[in-house]
Amino acid sequence: MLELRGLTKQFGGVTAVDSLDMDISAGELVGLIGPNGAGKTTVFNLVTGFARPSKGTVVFNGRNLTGMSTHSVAKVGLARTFQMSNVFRSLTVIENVIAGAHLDARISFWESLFHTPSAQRKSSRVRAQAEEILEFVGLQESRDTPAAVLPHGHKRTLGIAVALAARPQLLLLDEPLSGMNAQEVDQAMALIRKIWESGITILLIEHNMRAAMALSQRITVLEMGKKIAEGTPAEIKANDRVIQAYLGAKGRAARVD
Amino acid sequence: MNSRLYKAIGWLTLLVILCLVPLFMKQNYVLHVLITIGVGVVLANSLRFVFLTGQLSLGHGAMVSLGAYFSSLTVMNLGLSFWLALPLAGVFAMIVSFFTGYLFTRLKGFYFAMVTMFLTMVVQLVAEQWRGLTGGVGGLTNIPPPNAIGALGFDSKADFYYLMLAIAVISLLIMYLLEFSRLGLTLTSVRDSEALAASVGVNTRFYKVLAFGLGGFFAGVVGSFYCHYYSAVSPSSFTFMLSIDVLVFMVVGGRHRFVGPILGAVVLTVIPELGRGMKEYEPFIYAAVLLLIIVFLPRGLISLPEQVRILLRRGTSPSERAASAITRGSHRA
Amino acid sequence: MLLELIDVTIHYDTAEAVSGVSLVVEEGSVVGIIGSNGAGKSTLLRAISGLVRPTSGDILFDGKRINDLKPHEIVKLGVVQVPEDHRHFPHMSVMANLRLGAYLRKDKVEVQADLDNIFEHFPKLKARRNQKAGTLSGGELEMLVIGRGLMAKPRLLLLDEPSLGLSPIIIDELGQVIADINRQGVTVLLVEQNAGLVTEVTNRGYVLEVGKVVLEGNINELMSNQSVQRAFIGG
Amino acid sequence: MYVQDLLNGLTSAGIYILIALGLTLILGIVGIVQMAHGEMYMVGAYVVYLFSMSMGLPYFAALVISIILVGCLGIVVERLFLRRFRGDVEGAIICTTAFILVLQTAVKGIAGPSYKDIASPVEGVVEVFGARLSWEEIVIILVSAVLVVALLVSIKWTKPGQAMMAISEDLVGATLQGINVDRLSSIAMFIGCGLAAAAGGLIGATFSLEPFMGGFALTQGITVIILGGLGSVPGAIIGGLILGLIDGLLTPQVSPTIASIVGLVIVILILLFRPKGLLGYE
Repeated sequence: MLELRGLTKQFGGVTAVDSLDMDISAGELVGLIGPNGAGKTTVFNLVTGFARPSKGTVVFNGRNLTGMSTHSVAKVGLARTFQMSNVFRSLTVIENVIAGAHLDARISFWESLFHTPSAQRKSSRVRAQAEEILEFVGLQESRDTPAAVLPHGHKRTLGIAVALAARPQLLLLDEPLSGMNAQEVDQAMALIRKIWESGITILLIEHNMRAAMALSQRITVLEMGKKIAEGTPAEIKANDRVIQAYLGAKGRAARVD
Repeated sequence: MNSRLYKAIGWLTLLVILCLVPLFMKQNYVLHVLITIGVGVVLANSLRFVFLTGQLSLGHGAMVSLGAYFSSLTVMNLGLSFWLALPLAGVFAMIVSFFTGYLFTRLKGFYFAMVTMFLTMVVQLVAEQWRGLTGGVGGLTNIPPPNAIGALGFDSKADFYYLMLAIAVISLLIMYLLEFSRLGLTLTSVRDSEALAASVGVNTRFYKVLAFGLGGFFAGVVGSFYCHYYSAVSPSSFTFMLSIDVLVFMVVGGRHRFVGPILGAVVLTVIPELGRGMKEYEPFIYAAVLLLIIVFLPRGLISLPEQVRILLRRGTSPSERAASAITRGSHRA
Repeated sequence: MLLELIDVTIHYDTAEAVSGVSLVVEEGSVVGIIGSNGAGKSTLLRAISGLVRPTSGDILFDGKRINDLKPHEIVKLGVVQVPEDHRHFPHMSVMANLRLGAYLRKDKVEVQADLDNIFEHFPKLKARRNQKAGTLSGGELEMLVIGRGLMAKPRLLLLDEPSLGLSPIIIDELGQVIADINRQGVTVLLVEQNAGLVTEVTNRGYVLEVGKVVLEGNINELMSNQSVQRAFIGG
Repeated sequence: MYVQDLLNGLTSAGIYILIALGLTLILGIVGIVQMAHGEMYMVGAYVVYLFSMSMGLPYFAALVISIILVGCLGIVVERLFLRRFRGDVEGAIICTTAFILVLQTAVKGIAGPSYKDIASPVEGVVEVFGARLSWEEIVIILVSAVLVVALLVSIKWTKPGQAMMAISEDLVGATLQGINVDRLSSIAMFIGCGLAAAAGGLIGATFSLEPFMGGFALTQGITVIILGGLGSVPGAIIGGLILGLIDGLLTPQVSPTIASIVGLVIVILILLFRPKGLLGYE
């Protein structure tokens, strides 16, 4: 479904992503992990058109996305969430989801202006779908709350709901669990699994290793922009290179004890 | 539902009262002030329409200017009817806005504000320079009033008043309908987070240009009205200070609410008029009001009741404080 | 006790970023705070430096409450932060960056001596002293910002994720540098996601999770603790 | 004669640079767009007029007094108002616009709306490379050169100067070095307004004063700093030279208005291709 070939990004003299090859097949849930600053978010930016690769290609369902603008990438079925600013602050929860459904049931300028019956039909359909999505993620209670005053955990969930509203085939989640407490983490994990089971392929960046290991079928590990390991969670857990990257030599020793 | 009904009734009542004003207020002075308010309201609201996408434009003066020159030149030189020239002036300003907006929207925040300010100055300078067409510094004079239509002969202030009222009502209605439609939602989403909007498929540049262009349309229409009302137009009619004035209306009234700019235009047009007795120091009063509001009511006059409520209740919850801070934070370019 | 936090709670907007954190840093020690992204580590350091005000709780330095001091007053007391992301002044020279570290110091002769000292420790910085700081590599930048912190003659040095984006070899070097600094009598509070660096240089640590201290104690014990292992490697 | 035009351009450049340096310092350190900067320039000119013409002090003494007084006025405005608008573009524009009105009205009320002239400190004309240059112009070029060099030297070699550079590059980073940003903001405002006053006082010896002369100064100042890149000191100098030379070389060929249009269009074009200005960064 998604093929990255030799993907490279340089900022000034720094190579943030270094000739990365990666494949994701339809229906997979793949984890992308690595220490802070390893270049994970840059990979997302390169895939979704926020940054242009210095080298390499991004192919999605046989289409070359390299260098395509972000909004066109969304059209072919890729959506993502963000670590920061992941909701439209001044819109209410349901408006956020409706805004996320921008590509769905487009309403023309004149339809907007005259609130024509066809526009109203489309609007109510989009609204109904937004309600469904809110129910799916469990935010229906806060439907009319301004997004800015949502508790942190709910904001993160809303960010996912906005991405879902764009009806992606492949969803890229950028640290969906960060800053959540244990209970919220469990709920969010359940939600991610539910989204995946509904047939959406997922690429997940996550710092919470327990969650990343539990959710992913396959994991790719980045360090300094390079892929240092790839495999099932069990393989990754046992990989010396990975343990060293995360825990350092001493930590590894402690672990062996 | 009910509150919506009350609101509609309230607005209709206001409209009826405004329609009746000339029957009771015969003084030209009052009508003139009301017309000035109308001009301010349309300009401030159309500036806010551009601002919905987070773009702070100081190019409004240019668009008013273009509308005014387009309208007076087509009417005077080509013999076009005013009633055709009025919307065409808007369309002309809109086309120029689309074009310049397309070039400018890659600039953000302060740079966008400044480049649009330069646009205003360039238009002014070109108007000064192109004597053959625009009459240079002296400008155009003896611009004919609108052709008579029905009971409106445009030989009295009242007729202009009704024209302005119609322009204001229609413009506000259009902007209101657009803001509270899917389109408005998309524009706001672009302001809140361009990255997030783009990631769900919004062509952010297109919508920024669209908002800039539509804002320009209303400014052009106002320009057309203006020159036929004063029967004159000159480069110094619309300097960048006009852009600033309009910005002041918007911010002082409240940039986050539809009624904000309306309120700002009304209050800030009336205050100097009240201070007319002390003409020398009138700008002082105006400046003092500006400073007071911007310092103590950063979200504009429209937030006064809310601020008072928060003050009275004293111990506000963090969520309330945050709620009142939402719109404050989101305007940052 | 050089630094003591008592039941500190910090809000960002409405969200509680740090809730009820208490910790102590003894004079002469190196203390680590470990936690993943969003755990509130940086917020805690920002509060100690006076960049954000805690909603409640006390921050004591040398027994004095510093909650309400301005950032520059806190620096004056000797609490110096080396910020995240190797934050530097990219268009100023390496030398100018270092000198800014000594902004509040009046003892010109000693400042010069310290500058020489830092150049001796970091010969790479000396070679590039007239270059713009923005041209340095990640590892050199981290040495630069640590050097800049030292120029303030700190009593307590706060390090915010110094290992960010650095290669394992450089991180090892960094461990040496931190140990050296401590040996010269500077107390260090090290905030890290990279548990490796922490285990290398600290003896006591805290584990922060979603704004709360969930574990504290001897660093080797912490690292062999099951839940820490799980948090870092998902074991 | 090109030498003549070049020297005239240099005179304009001197004035523009003084204005732009102030604007760019205030923008970089106080973090706001000072719309009333032109009014500081206007007030500066009137203070020189007051002390030299009404009170009979020597011109240069009046110039120094004006720089200090207007600088202090800047500090007061910064302390009372500008501080709270760091980063709030619209708020800052409105707040400083209010000061445009206050200062214009005050000066108009006190000095009257009519034109005022400051007698030149030195009369006469000199021949330079075959061009005729009045002493007034030489004074402008020399004084502005001295002030610019003094500013550059103090930015490079004094602690407050380096602190200002640091603030304009990274506010939080600077704070963490123990730099008192509030104090430096006041200093920047003092310097910025003082430079504006110097420009006003210098121009006052050549042109007549009127209460609305600030608008031109502001637009030229903003043009220059956008040209050079916001917050960049060398940018302000290079931008000022470019704009001054456009003025000097184009004005005799075409009308001043066309010269202005060309200047503005060049700036717009530069921005479109280099959105951060010639030497801009961030």
